[in-house]
Amino acid sequence: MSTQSPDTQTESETDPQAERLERKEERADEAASSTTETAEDTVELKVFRYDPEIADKQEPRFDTFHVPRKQGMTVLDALMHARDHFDSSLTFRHSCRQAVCGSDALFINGSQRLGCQTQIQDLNNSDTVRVEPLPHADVVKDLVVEMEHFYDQMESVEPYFDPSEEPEGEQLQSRENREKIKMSTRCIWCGACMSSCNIAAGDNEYLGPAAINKAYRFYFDEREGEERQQERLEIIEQEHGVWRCQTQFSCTTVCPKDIPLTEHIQELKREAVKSNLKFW
Amino acid sequence: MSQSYDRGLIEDFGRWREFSAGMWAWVFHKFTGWVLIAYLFTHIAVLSTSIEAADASAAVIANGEDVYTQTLHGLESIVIVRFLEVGLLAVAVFHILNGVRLLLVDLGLGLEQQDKSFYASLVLTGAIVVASVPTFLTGAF
Amino acid sequence: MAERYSSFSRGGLAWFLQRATAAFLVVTLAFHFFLLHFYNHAPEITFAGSMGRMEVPAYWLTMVLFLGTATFHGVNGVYNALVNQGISGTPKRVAKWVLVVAGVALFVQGLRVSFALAGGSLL
Amino acid sequence: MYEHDVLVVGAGGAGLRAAIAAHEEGADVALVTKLHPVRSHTGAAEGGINAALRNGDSWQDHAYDTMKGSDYLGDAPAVETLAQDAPENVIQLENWGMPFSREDDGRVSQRPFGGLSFPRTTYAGAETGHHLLHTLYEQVVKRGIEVYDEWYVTNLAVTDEDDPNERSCHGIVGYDVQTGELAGFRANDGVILATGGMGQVFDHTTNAVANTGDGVAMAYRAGVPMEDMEFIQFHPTTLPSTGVLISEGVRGEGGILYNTEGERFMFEYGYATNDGELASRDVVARAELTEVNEGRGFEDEYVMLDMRHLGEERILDRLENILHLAEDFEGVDGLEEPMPVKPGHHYAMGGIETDEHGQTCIDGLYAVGECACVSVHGGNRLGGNALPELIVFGKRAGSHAAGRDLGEPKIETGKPANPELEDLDTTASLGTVGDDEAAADGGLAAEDPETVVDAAVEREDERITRLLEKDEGTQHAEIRSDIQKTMTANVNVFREEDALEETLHDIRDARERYEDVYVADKSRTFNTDLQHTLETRNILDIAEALTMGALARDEFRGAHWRKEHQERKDDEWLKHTMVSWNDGQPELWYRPVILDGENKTYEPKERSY
Ligand SMILES: Cc1cc2nc3c(=O)[nH]c(=O)nc-3n(C[C@H](O)[C@H](O)[C@H](O)COP(=O)(O)OP(=O)(O)OC[C@H]3O[C@@H](n4cnc5c(N)ncnc54)[C@H](O)[C@@H]3O)c2cc1C
Ligand code: HEM
Ligand code: SF4
Ligand code: F3S
Ligand code: FES
Repeated sequence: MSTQSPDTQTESETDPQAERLERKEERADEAASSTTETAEDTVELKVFRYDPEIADKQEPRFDTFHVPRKQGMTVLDALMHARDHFDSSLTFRHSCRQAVCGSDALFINGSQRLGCQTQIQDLNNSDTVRVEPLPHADVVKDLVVEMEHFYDQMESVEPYFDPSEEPEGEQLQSRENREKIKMSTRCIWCGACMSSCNIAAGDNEYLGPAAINKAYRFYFDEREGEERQQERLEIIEQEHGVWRCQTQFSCTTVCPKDIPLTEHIQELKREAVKSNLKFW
Repeated sequence: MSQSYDRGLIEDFGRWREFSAGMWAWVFHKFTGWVLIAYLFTHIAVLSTSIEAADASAAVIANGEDVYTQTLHGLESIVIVRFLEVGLLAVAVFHILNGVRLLLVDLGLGLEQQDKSFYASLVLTGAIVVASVPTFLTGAF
Repeated sequence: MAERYSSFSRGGLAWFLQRATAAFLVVTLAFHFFLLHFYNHAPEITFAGSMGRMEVPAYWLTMVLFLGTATFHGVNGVYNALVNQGISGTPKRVAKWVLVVAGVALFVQGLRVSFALAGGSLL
Repeated sequence: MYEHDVLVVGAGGAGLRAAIAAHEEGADVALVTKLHPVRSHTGAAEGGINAALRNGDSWQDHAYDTMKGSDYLGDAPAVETLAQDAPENVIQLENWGMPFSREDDGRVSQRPFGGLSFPRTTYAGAETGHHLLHTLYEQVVKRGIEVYDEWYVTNLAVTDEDDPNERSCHGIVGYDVQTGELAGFRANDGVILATGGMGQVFDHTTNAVANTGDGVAMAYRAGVPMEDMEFIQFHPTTLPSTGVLISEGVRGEGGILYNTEGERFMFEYGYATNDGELASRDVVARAELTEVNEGRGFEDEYVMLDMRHLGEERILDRLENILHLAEDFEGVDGLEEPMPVKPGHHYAMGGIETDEHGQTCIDGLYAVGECACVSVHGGNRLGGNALPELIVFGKRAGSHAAGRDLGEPKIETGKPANPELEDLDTTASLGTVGDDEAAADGGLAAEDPETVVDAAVEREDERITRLLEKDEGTQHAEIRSDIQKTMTANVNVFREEDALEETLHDIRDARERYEDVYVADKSRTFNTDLQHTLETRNILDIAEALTMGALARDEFRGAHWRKEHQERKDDEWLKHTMVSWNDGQPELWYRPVILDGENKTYEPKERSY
């Protein structure tokens, strides 16, 4: 497919780079002109809008944007397109675009997902995409929800390595032990799990799957020592701890990092029962 | 200060179409549990007629003319009660099957198949109930 | 070690007993249903028939245990459900005592029924 | 006004480490960050952290490899500090619970990485950065260090003496994104900038949307020189649609690259002698782009990376996360299809000029992490050398700001009295368009710190009010997108004189349009429109300095390639490109590289792997 025809070289010193970009642009134009007629080539994006300060947004509503469809387009791409081309006040959190920062957990076509990790073509209904802020959280504006409560729950489980004795030099950890906690360390604090859990929605003090998972990560880290482990168990067992979980599995289903949250919670329940039965 | 908008109850109950298997299992288990405990209370209430019946004479008892037997038979002859009993069976069977599923989940077994085992409980409940309809309804009409 | 022991949070104990009773109930409830709906048909139950069964001590004991566990399981289940819905403070305390009283009443009444059915034979 | 001893701007790996160090020194420290800490882009790092931990390895070897990798544009004192301090800092992370991958004997694992003479890259699965970031944040939580998250720092509060070397920094101006409140933050002992990369200068990057180079631009406008801005690392295998990085591991395991003709071009066209796909990043990136430019690219944009022949088992075992990335971000199944890839911006070697304590020429102003240039990476960063930089220099800056004595720095900062100046040969006008920059009239020089901070808040308040009150004009998104396009077209892997020159005109044009910018969203609540508009201003300043450096440096060194000058010119160019902002006018000058280490001198050698 050598398109290196010499007659394109007429303009003064056109370099291949510029030529390539020109070709690309032509292609894009072509694509664009062909899309204007066929409605199939746009995605209908229905987005929840709300702003406490702007008069006509105080009553929440849905806005519809028609975003040109592209191969590999994610929901986040579509949102960014809508913001940059149609309405710059469209507000949502995002940053990494690669499912590591946990900013853009959203309610997409009825389930909690990361906007950046969700290919539009993979959705059940890929012609109409409904995007809402995470359920069970207060909406600050548009798709932005209040995350403070989630952070508070995360931080309430003492989520930091805190060994019984200060280590000197490199500590050893067995491969098995690292393997044991591996999945639990993958959490990106996106809050999808918490939003999906009915129990967390009903009981504001419930630690929630992500925080319990965090507790799991430290509880099972053999480097911390047994004394600390006992203290951690008390956090886990508290009134609004593991016992609140009703094994609904929604958290596990939505977790974008595939962390087996329910399994971790259940394991901790058993640990708690076991450690207490010992003294019977 | 920023204000925030709380979408309230709509979030809790308006989303049922989007519930996942585990959520339905939870809802059903809850419902069946409550029905069962409510039934237990009525059940004992009905059976309490036996206390009075115990005072009846041996002949009355032998003839089935005591309050206990009369009450039970009276109830059993009402068609609706028969249907309610089928309902009770459904409720009990589902609660048992899903209860077993939950016990397994608590033991860390079959977590990967949790949605399948829920559907299995539903299907099995249906099958058992259908199979027992003849037994439950004999003589009802 | 007393401290440890007392640190057994009620939530955990309740949770555990709910499972333990459930495991027991699987057997008894299935047995109960089978016996009184499939083996003996419900419409054919009579006081005499019930008495005949209840006079067997093992059956009587099973039924009383069945009643006890079911009552505990049911009442505790309701209580847990309320707690999970987030009730706390006074409503929680009220719910707890109402349920305890109801549970005890149910069990006592059930016991009386069982004695009535067992005839004097067990006493 | 908020007040703390030490203020750290940015809570990625560098910022968090600095905050912990300052806290351990006893300072009252606070982090101010536009993203919640765990959202920082450090979390995206995959590969690992270099540190000479084992017998058979030594910090000297690490320093040597780094110097060589930098193409002799790293400063030896910085490079040696990095290599010396890295082991202890990595063990510190381990002691804080970081879940490193482990050997059979329970010690942390290390693996080989490009350009290293010893397998010294410590890693935690393919998510090293994620674990580093979270471990550090956990320690911040443990210490109860105050975090102002979702506070966007718009500017620094610096006095305005004529000579930047005499200025001092007393704080920052923060904008609470959630509420729209603008507030002054006073720092008694120091402000540490740790704002990360500047990938948004390009339209195709592995960097986050938040990586807009704010810290660099703020420091620059306050008078700190930007150093070696033209050195940008382009990664050869990024996904075309999003720029998500496909790790070098795929090629390491035997993945191959081919063009539309089905040719394994790395071999067919002899881009790299024998290494084929395994040649160094810049070589592969240039090869791919040559293929595309010569018409052998798919959709005139990308080439294909194929790993299907490795077999499902091996792929699942070692490259599982690549499958997820290709699937999630490109909609391609790596087991069934080849994956489209193209070069993308990855890392900025240059940044805010600092010494090895992280200090800039402005008193009380520090910079660490990717926004800083100490410089350890020189012309080209080795894989796995950025993360140790974060923790080593983060710690040093944090404790120095909090008052610890680290001795005399060996690296000089600030424009000396008689620098070697460059008169850039361009027809484009540079610098500010209007008079939005208050000239350094010395008015604040003698004032007390509070007044300096208040004055800065007032200035920012005016700027923001102006943007919000304007009802029509240009939207920032257009300007940003134009800059990104021109930068990617002209200042990327291939750099030609005319195109660079043209870019300066494009930037000028964009600057003019920015004069007319307005913010359509009038709300004070979570106004990202406003925030992004402010960021775009930073992108403009950075793009300009970057292009100026690229135009000035007429040689081929490290990641910087010039069509007309395809050789490294050691006689002329063993020096850093510096750009200073003189009251709105960028000025180019040079500072010689320091090749003398503690007890050896690094003699420039051919960089061939
Ligand atoms: C995909 C990828 C893979 C990589 N892999 C590796 C690797 O394997 N090994 C390696 O050594 N390096 C790697 N790197 C490089 C390395 O990860 C980065 O250089 C490093 O993480 C940057 O850290 P930082 O702390 O300087 O900045 P960041 O982590 O980007 O943090 C910046 C912080 O500054 C804040 N901030 C920015 N602007 C403002 C403002 N105006 N006001 C307030 N706060 C602000 C942000 O909120 C954020 O908290 C990789 C980079 C990428 C992109
Ligand atoms: C056949 C055996 C039974 C099994 C295996 C079983 C199992 C369970 C289990 C595991 C739970 C706990 C659910 C949870 O907390 O997540 C539960 C709850 C409950 N059960 Fe049962 N159960 C059985 C019989 C009964 C009976 C006979 C009754 C009625 C008396 C009953 C009433 C309840 C109630 C009221 C709840 C609480 C429901 C809620 O959460 O709201 N169960 N059951
Ligand atoms: S556990 Fe999963 S869903 Fe929950 S916050 Fe962490 S990554 Fe998100
Ligand atoms: S959804 Fe909620 S109930 Fe438990 S299994 Fe997950 S935390
Ligand atoms: S943008 Fe970071 S997780 Fe989606």
